[in-house]
Amino acid sequence: MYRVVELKETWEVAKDVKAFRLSKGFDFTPGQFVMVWLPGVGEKPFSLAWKDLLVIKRVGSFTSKLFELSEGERLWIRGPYGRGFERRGKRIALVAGGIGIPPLYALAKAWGDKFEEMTLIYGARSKNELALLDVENYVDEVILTTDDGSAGRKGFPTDVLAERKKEFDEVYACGPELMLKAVLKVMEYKNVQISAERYMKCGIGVCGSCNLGKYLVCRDGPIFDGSQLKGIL
Amino acid sequence: MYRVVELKETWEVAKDVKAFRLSKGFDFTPGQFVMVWLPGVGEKPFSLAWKDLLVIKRVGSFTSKLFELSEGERLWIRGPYGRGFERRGKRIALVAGGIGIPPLYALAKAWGDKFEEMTLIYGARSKNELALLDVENYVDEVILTTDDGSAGRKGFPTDVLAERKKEFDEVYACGPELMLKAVLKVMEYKNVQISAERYMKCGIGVCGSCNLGKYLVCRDGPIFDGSQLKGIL
Amino acid sequence: MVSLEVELFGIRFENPLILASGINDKVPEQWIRAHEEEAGGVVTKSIGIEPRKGYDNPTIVELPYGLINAMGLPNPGWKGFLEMVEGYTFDFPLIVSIFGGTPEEFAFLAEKLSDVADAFELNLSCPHAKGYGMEIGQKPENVYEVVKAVKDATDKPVIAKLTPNIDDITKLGLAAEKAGADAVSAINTLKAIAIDVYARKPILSNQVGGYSGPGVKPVALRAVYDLARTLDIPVIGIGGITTWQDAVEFLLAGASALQIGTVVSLRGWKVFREINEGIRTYLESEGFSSMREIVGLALE
Amino acid sequence: MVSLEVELFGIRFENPLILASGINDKVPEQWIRAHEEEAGGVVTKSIGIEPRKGYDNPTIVELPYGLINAMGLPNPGWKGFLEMVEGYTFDFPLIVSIFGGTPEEFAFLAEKLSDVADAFELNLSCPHAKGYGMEIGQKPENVYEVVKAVKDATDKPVIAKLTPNIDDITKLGLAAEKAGADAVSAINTLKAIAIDVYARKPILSNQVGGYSGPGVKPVALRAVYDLARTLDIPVIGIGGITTWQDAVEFLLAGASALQIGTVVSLRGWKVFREINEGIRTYLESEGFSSMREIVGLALE
Repeated sequence: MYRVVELKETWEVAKDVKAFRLSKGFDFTPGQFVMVWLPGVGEKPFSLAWKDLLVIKRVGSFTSKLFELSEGERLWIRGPYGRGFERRGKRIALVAGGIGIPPLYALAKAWGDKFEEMTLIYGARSKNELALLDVENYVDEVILTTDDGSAGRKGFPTDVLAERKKEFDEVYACGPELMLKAVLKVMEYKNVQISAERYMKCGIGVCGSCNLGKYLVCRDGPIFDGSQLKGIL
Repeated sequence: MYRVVELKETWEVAKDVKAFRLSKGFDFTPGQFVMVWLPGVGEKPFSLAWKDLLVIKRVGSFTSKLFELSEGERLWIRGPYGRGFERRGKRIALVAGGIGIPPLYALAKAWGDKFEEMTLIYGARSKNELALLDVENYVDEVILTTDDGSAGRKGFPTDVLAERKKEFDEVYACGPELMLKAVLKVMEYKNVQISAERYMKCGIGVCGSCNLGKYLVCRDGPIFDGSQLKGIL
Repeated sequence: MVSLEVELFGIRFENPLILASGINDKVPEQWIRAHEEEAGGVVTKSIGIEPRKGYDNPTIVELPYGLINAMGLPNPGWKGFLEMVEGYTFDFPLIVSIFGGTPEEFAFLAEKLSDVADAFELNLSCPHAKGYGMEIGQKPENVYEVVKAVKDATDKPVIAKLTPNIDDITKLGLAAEKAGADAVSAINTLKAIAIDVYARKPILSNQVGGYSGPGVKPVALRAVYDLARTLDIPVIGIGGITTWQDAVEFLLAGASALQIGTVVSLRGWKVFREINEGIRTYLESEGFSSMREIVGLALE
Repeated sequence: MVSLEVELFGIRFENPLILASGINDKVPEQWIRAHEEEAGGVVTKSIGIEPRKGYDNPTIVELPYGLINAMGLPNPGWKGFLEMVEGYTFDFPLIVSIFGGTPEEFAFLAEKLSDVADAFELNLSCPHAKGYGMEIGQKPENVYEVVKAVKDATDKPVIAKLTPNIDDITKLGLAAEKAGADAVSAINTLKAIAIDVYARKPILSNQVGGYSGPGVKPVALRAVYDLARTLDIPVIGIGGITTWQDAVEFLLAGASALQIGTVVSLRGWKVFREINEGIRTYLESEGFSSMREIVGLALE
């Protein structure tokens, strides 16, 4: 059932992207998600950026409503749900695209000291869409890319990954599906974990809407091993 | 729900009294009871004489059926239920009448080494109705009484209790209601715990049949402090 | 401190938690005990014309999420009941549950017991006694006839206790309302059975029984919600209330008062205090000053 | 090794555990997965005439003893369904669930989908879609008309899935049998609601929904027991089956096969293996040589 939490703090982190600090934290594994209900508005899944932190892009009516909430107002949250990342590898890369940053931010913050070297490769269309938060505190290196060259290298994060893939023994990725497909291809579906997205409704493996081949994103994922996705993504 | 147990061993312990050793034991406090169901026959409450032992007198159709069962046959048991004895006192008396022995046998066996001195005062109508089992192994002294003088002293266990009550700092009693009333009177409702009996059906505080004043024997009892029963018994 | 008081059909209850019929309410000492333990009122075991012994054991099945019972309406009959209460007075509302096989029997009982009862609850819903309870109460026309007959026979308030074993419980509620009932209470138990896999038989001596407890709450809450949206008379919510959150859900769904039963067996008499305290804390922290303010808020 | 095989209306199932309609059964990959995970067969999500998006979230409520859902019959429509299954073959029985607003709609769907379906299950019982499911299926005469129309439209076996939201489910079962149904399945979900005490609103966007899971088992078992005693056609037991003991209870109550759904969400795909294994061990230790031997033993 829902836990009712209050908004402790909200702030803008990029264009149309806001961070929401909650009054209560959730035990979670990086990569897991929660369902957020606004009574009378709707209910949507969001990846946890930290036990008490959501980082959300305004994309429609639900998120617009969310963006209007002030500190002290309530959210109804159930979860966390799904399969999170598994900690593997010593020298790892986090590959994020656009609003794919929250689960990787969580991973960096949770496990930063468990890896020998952590490289974040983060791309967005433009500088003002990069939602970096304070991620530089948790990773060893940050490489930015933008489609328009307004920050970091002009190009895609997968360009960087392709060049440097030999440096990494495990890659963790979250972002638009095209990017994920490129990551899987670069990694040949090995030593890679990706956070998948499908239209999710119940969040708990009932309705079947979020199927990805034979898998359910909400239960078998959202984190999948590359090897599971051959022939599917 | 029911646990299905098998009869491991049965033997006669007195006239119309049989002991039933079960294939599985129950965690219990001396004084607690179980409900025994024989499908197609009925379901009745019995005090546990030990975690895997019932000592039962044949009194009607249910117990007659029970007496016919052979080793290896099944019983359906739920429980244990109710409030058991509380361990109190150093020099204690167990006062048993007739088939009131099982919970006191359990107490003696469970807590025998916790008391400084334990005296069993056990009465029955006649010698062949005394269901002693091996209780002498667990108590310091056994005093028997019979109504007809065929064993021990002729008279009632409460006669003995009345004479020796100063020796005991706590008395535990189980037996016919007349005897219990006499015990309570002798003890002036102090330092005494008795096992009460009322017509019990559900055993779990629903049906209310086993009420004893404002109490339910199945939930508030079957063990009561003397002080609870002033004006009631 | 916020108020939990309820006034229903002219009777004041100290709080909304009434002991439901059939749970530890055989004798006056138990009713008094329930009130000592902070029940706002008491409904007696169902009383009929003749004494009934009830069914043989097993009469109850313990499940992970509740109980199934088939007690068989054990009761001392109305004469025995009157003898039993002789000399007692009660400083809390005593609701006498009655059952009969015809409107006339119900009316007869109400007349005979009117001096003892602060109100009557009509058992139109017991699911395991042939010719009584649910067998009558599944038909709106029967509910109407029984309520009407009882209303003609007594000046005391009359509550129709409805069965959920029906396509649409509001049909029964509307029939009761039309016949002049002062309130309805819902739900009675759901038709159920339990089978032992080793005995390979139904466990209850009556085979089938009525299911109560936490597992029926979603169904009960729905019944109350539907009734409260449909009727003008008050609805008393019953069915699986186990926590203060459950109690608040029923109030928000439109229940004006509540009955609890199975939870008293599962968790003991202390639940009256615990649930009342939970409701009080909720009301305070959410900024309400009395329980009445939240009744039906979820209907809007 | 004891046999768990079931033959029903001429179709062989490897074991009695069929995936119930509406649980992870949107696309062929999921049906195939269910069979890989040891489901004896699969019932698809309910298919209607037109594509439906279903209701907005929240569409589900998690309770301690089950779930309440109001999905709103999301489906691709029969055309979309045929496109979706194009090119697939299945080495297990595929039961296609269909819903319609009239006997003609049901018959139309059955005709169009007869090449794909090994059997049809008629959704006469979904409790949360206006004009469909339970709203039709609570009336025996409607059940009769729908079953009859479908039987005339297809040679494939027809299962009528019945609602428990009724005074006596055997009325519906008898109507289905009389109309020529090859089997009935029961139960669909119970009418229910959940309210959030802080939002003070029903949680589901549809307000009300259907209750499933462990908490409904006693009601479901009773429905199966009553149906099996009354009907000559086979009964498929559904409702809260969570453990192998539950499964055995349903078989003893007269179910010839079983469907599980909510437990797949609660405990994962592995439950098919676990429950089958539990049934097998039970049969062996109790001296039976096949599952069929225990069907209905508790009815005697």
